[in-house]
Amino acid sequence: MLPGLVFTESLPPLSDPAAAPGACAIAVATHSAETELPTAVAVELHGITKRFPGVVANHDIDITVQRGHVHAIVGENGAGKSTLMKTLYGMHKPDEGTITVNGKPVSFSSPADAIAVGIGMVHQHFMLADNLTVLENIVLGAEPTRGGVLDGRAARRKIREISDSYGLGIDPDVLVEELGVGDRQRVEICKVLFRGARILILDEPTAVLVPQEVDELFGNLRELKSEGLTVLFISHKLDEVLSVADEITVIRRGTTVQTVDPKSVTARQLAQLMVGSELPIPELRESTVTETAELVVENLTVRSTGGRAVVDDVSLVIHQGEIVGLAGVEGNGQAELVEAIMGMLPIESGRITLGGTDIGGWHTRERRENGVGYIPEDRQRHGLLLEAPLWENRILGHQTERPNVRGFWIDRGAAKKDTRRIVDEFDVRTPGITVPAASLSGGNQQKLIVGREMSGTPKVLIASHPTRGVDVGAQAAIWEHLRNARAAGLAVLLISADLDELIGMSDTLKVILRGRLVSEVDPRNVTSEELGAAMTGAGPVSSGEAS
Amino acid sequence: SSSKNNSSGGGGGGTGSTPAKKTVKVGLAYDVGGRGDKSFNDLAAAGLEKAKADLNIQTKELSAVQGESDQQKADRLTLLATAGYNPIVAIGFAYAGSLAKVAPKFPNIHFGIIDDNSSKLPNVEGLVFAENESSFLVGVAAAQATKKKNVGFIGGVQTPLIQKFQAGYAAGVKAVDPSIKVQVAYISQAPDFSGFNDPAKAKVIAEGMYDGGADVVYHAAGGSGSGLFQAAAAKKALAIGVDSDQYQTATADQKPYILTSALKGVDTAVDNFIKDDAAGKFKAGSVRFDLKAGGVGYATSNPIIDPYKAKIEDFKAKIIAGTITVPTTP
Amino acid sequence: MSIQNPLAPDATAGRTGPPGDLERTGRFGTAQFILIGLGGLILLSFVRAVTGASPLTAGGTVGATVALAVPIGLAGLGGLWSERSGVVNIGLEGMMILGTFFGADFAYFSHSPWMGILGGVLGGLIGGLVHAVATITFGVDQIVSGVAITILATGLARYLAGVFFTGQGGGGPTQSPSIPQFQALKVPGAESFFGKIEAHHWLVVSDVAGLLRGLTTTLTPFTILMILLFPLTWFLLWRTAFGLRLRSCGENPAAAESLGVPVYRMKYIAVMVSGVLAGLGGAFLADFAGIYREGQTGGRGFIGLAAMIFGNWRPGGLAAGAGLFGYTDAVQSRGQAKSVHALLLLVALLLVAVGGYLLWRRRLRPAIAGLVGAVLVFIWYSVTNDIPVEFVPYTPYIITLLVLAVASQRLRMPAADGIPWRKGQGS
Amino acid sequence: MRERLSRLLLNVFAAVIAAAFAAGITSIILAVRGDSPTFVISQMWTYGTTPSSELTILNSATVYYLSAIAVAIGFRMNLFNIGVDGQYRLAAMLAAAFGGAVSLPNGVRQVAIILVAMLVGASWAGLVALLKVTRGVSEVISTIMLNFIATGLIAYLMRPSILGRRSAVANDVTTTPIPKSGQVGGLDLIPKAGGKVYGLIVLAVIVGVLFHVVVNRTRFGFDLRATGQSASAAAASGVNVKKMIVATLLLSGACAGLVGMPALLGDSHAYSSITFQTGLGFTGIAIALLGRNNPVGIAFAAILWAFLDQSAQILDLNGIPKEIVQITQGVVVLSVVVAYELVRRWALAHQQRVVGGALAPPSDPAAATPAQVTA
Ligand SMILES: Nc1ncnc2c1ncn2[C@@H]1O[C@H](COP(=O)(O)OP(=O)(O)OP(=O)(O)O)[C@@H](O)[C@H]1O
Ligand SMILES: Nc1ncnc2c1ncn2[C@@H]1O[C@H](COP(=O)(O)OP(=O)(O)OP(=O)(O)O)[C@@H](O)[C@H]1O
Ligand SMILES: [Mg+2]
Ligand SMILES: [Mg+2]
Repeated sequence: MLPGLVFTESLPPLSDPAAAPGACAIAVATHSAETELPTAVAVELHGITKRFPGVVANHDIDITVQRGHVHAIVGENGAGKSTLMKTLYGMHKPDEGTITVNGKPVSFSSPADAIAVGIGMVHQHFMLADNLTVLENIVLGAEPTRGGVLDGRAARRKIREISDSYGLGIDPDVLVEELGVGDRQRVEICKVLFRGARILILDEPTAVLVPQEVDELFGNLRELKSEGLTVLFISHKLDEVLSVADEITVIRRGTTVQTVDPKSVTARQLAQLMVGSELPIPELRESTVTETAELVVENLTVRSTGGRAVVDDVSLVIHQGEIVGLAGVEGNGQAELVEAIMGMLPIESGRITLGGTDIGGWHTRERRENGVGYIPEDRQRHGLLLEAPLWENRILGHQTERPNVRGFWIDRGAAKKDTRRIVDEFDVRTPGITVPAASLSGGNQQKLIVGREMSGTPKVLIASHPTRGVDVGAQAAIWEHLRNARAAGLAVLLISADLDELIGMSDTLKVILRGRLVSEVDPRNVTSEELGAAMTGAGPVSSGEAS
Repeated sequence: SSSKNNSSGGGGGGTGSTPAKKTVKVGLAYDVGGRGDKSFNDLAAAGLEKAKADLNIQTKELSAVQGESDQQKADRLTLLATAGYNPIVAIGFAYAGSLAKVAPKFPNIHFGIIDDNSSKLPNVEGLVFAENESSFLVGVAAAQATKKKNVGFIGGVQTPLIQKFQAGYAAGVKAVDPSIKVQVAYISQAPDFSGFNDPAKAKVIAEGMYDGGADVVYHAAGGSGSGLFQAAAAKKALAIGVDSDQYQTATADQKPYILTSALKGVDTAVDNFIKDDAAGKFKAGSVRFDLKAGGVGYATSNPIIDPYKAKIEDFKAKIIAGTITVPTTP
Repeated sequence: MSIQNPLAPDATAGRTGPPGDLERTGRFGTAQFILIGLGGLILLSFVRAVTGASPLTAGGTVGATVALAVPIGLAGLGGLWSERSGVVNIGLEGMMILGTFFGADFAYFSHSPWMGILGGVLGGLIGGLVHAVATITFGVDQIVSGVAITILATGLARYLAGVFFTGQGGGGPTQSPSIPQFQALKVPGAESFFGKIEAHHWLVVSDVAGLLRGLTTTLTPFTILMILLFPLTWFLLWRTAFGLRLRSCGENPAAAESLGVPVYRMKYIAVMVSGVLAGLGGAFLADFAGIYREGQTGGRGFIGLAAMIFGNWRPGGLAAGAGLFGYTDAVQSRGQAKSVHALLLLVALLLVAVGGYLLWRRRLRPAIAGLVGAVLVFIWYSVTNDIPVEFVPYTPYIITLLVLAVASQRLRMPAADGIPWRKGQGS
Repeated sequence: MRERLSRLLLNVFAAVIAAAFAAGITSIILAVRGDSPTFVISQMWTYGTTPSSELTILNSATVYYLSAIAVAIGFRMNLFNIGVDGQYRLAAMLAAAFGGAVSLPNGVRQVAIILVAMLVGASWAGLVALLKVTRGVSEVISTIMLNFIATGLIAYLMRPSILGRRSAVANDVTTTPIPKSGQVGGLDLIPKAGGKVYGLIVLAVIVGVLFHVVVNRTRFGFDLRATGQSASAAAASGVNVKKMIVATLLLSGACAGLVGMPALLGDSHAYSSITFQTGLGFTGIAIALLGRNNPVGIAFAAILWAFLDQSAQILDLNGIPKEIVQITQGVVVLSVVVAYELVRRWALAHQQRVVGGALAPPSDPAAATPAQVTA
């Protein structure tokens, strides 16, 4: 991308904004803390280098984090943020460099050492055991015991205390399996606080949260901050970062580029520092909506195994060339609706028609064969065979269609050729099409899926969180593909937790709450705050209330 | 036919450099378990040892493994044959099929096979036993010893061979008193041969039989039999052993309860076969070791059998005389 | 407060269990269990009275049930420990074989059954250690390792038996001499007291007496110790910090590692305990039989594995599975074809009960299936006097399969069970 | 292609390491007992490579191969078919009875017998599938139980009043022997072996090729592998997972049905509970995994296994306990898989290096590679 990048030392504060290409004037963070005692520095990472086979994930990183600050770290996918945080948390040893915590140099050989000096980490991917209760997940490794016996009462008391004082709202006795992502996120935070951590690492905690939940979380963070806790915070959502951080460090290609003050930089400038490109904006151009209804859902009801209506009498029409957005707090029936449309869940009542044909009794495969594309919410569980090569992943979901198969046989040659096409067209960064899907970074995995699902001119695309956890560059590419397909007449059902994406990319926007479609809003004149309110049932959106 | 006229010493045509003993190379192919199985194979080994007293014997003993194929058995016999062993004794009728394939390839080698008489080859001699007759006799003993008119039989694995024991035993019991109840149980079914090696199960079954009213139980269950003896000692009831005189090998606390054992002269058979062959008296076809030939019998080492001996001998005479024919199937 | 809870109905649905509970309990509480047990006893008593198959509830059957169930249960418990830590252990059979050999060996040469226990522990430990090294350190496929260990153990036991037992009165490569055994602890007077009541064949009363007679006259110290291992396991794994850590390795080792839990060490402990338990099962078998005999485990390790799955990877369920198996095995062993035939009536009645329950729960389709099954089994029962003897030894297997087919399966194995784990993998 | 070659070389390398390791361990055991390891190994090699041993090895391997393929079909879809043992025994018994009872023209008869065996094997495995998809019964339990139940069922069916025939002379009950017109002759592949290789070795080869083609080249095979790798992803891709479970178990069972055929049609011509080979299903599990569920790998594993079985025979003759080899077999299996694993790790790191290199770090670490999946 950008050759000749100038690596700079992050501390003392960089005084040469021109180091960043695109050279916009970026005010440099001023550290009042610097004048204070050295102990005001909670964490100092100096000269950290971490190599993996063939990859230098971190290179000569320097970061200083002030006590009581929320310190954000931003960078594109694979920039090395998580690697750095894992180093700080003792999950692996750095190849070079020193770590100083509270003024003392430390060397961790396991997370247990890091926990011992008061560091806690919330990982990018949940680190929870589904089949254990919240309490068990939280106390694990730091169990209160009485005579060797787990002291459930003490643990419960302490969890309730933490939960109450930070407003986490945690019920210790539920199975984690039963929790939605927001709750899981809070359990993760509680886990860290339970251990008495004074330095918190939060790796992309907001990726799966809706705005209200993000606000809640930020409320929690401020709460923590006021208690004197230090937070290291990673996110791809730059406006969030700007709103919550006291300081921001940008990492690019494994090294620190600059540390900036959020008050004096814009999201745009941050994006440029990160990737050297503009911040992409989700938006649709002229309407391409036609009169032809492609996918029609009428009075659809789906029941959970417990008998509750998780999708309750939902009706929905998607025309050719239309993107219908579906907004809702996670766990309100979106997943079930999608799975019912895909034929993965049995429906209780109602009709689903595709181009006028009732497909309610069809199997998933028939639906896919007849032009329904599917970008699943959980790409690793539903979208990929992680251990299979890319070209086999190209076949997945289209194993009865050309060019992947000819009659009964897999057409390897054609499938590989088409995989190469997708890799080129969708800019999937990979050394080849025979590497396993697991070896691609998340964003590239996503691009492969998007490319696959858009191959063979689908009529309908069900897109669940198509850009989740994907960096700004990849996001722009995916949006562009969606726009093009829409122009070609594709009918899209878009589900996303990113409200800006929903608002920007939808022709029609509906809100789902407790399995019911509660309102329809006009994406052209709704703000994400209003939409968020509608999603929580706090009030209908005034504008564009339609049925 | 072949009886106890042992060739004492070198016999005719002694090639021996040794003055008295003739040198023979005997190959033994055991069934699963091999030497040391404290059962059938060990009896064969004992026969071999007996023969050693009179002959200068070089032996090679190979044993089968659980779940092997016929071809592996054939290879074992071939191995012995090509290594120059002659005669070769196959222990157990499981070798019948493989012997039929191997023997014709070595017409100059003499083969003996225990428990099978299906071969018509000129160089194979089948050595079979009238287990039903010995079982009949211990049945007669059991019928006299029972006070509750209730006796039991435990078979290891339900196969025609073991059913022969069952048939003879039941017939013996009924011959004395038809009103006596005979409880019958098998531990497992072929090809699940675990029944020959599950003393725990035999113990449970035996306890069940004793609790169910039996006071004498006979087993034909190989290595599982020790479970029966334990149960008998615990319940202070009687048990009957099989193949060898199990009174001799039982522990002191079990001995008083081992009424007798049905003897199967595998040792005698092997001994005779080797000696006869050395004496140039190999005869193709088959030899039946029955009561008449003294190849089977019952043990009398525990004195508690004494009061019942008269009747047993009585029946024995009748069987030998042919006035009683003992059934072979239940 | 969180906004998530009121919004996501899923989050709070299906919550059960009292607050004092660390993990969700099953659908039944203690009271229900007692009720079911009582109902079962009455049913059994009724069937016994109708069919006259007294072995169904005889005191001796209790002793036999325990004796037959314990080795299976211990193997299953071994499987449970191992799999709760995420390591599949199909080598239980092999570890059990080592347990039979070492148990007998130690008991024989020390003249003490107590040393037999130690032998079982050691024998099993060897097997467990090999499995642990192979699967945890080297990340070998857990099934292959298990199969290999069983092969290895068979060879080793035979080899060592040849070395140790040859020349010892009655011993050899395939069996040991008679070994000293534990004697049953008999409560004085119980035998005759309960025995008398039992002999009357009164409905329920005699059956209870039979049960009590079995419990008071047939259990050895070894049996009691082994039975105690079940609650002990439950306590250790579900009530202590150690247990939580161990189970977390089977659910999500990455999470465990990220909280400083030494995953390798926990897995090592679990797999070694697993071997020890299977070894104890073997030693128990040798003690009960009073002898080591090659092949005496007879697939009990595999049945233990099945019992563990039957019990949904929990000690209580496992005990129920092993108990069911041991009971049917005891009944078929002691009562043979007649008692097994009587079991048909029991099965028919149980199906009626299950069908009725389902009907009450308005689950029509399965209810009807259950009732139709009941009628079919009843017809089978009434038109025959016996069941083919060839099937008798296999009754426990058939019954177990039937129970599984009828009971709906909500099995939940540890989430990371069988997946090789490497340190730092989750980072 | 170069990639494939290097993978092949790696596996060969792994096998060599493993063999050396196993030989080492065995040597230690032997040395402790006072036997010379070199003597033992050379004895085993000499005997194992005689023509007659080669014949037995090839024949045993044929049977092992079929069993292992039956197991591997299940493994490819994450189904653990421990039930091959019961399936093949029941299939062999019923097919033998069928073959002895019907009279069909030569050629047709053999095919019919084989089809019956496949059908029986598939039905017995179908029971497992039925229990799994309708009642959720774990196939591990049901196959263990059904193996035992098959024994009871066979014993029942082998009653002389049903399908068995009590031999007048031998202590055996068999099915009616299949006449010449229903047998499959042997092949004279090994000169001076004093016997013939099972004619049905051809069948094993066909099964291996079919396995490879179906699993790797067809839509069905793709669905099967996809389900094995990730049931959730397969379901989302339109695979009917329940149907796949049924189909896979039926196929596995049908293949298990073939296990008894080479010996039945080429050797014993009748089924006997007492002499028909048992335990092949379990050997199949070890061999399938040793061969990494790959048709070529399994062939090598089967031959290795058969070689060890056969060459061990000679040890008895030299007064060395044969069970040493059982220990060796266990060690071989373990060391082979350990070596595979070590090589796999090495290859993974190597691949990471290659991928990392291809993406020319540090200019773009974003797309670099690690193959480990984060939890
Ligand atoms: N354990 C590992 N082994 C090999 N390579 C690794 C490993 N972990 C990370 N990497 C490599 O290091 C690079 C940095 O990864 P890291 O997870 O730190 O990125 P990130 O900045 O957190 O990206 P994202 O925004 O996707 O979370 C990645 O490109 C990856 O290829
Ligand atoms: N232990 C590991 N060994 C090898 N590679 C790893 C390991 N952990 C992570 N990686 C790789 O590092 C990269 C970044 O991993 P990470 O989990 O942070 O992000 P991701 O989920 O893959 O990407 P995104 O956040 O963009 O969705 C990925 O390519 C991942 O495959
Ligand atoms: Mg990251
Ligand atoms: Mg990431």
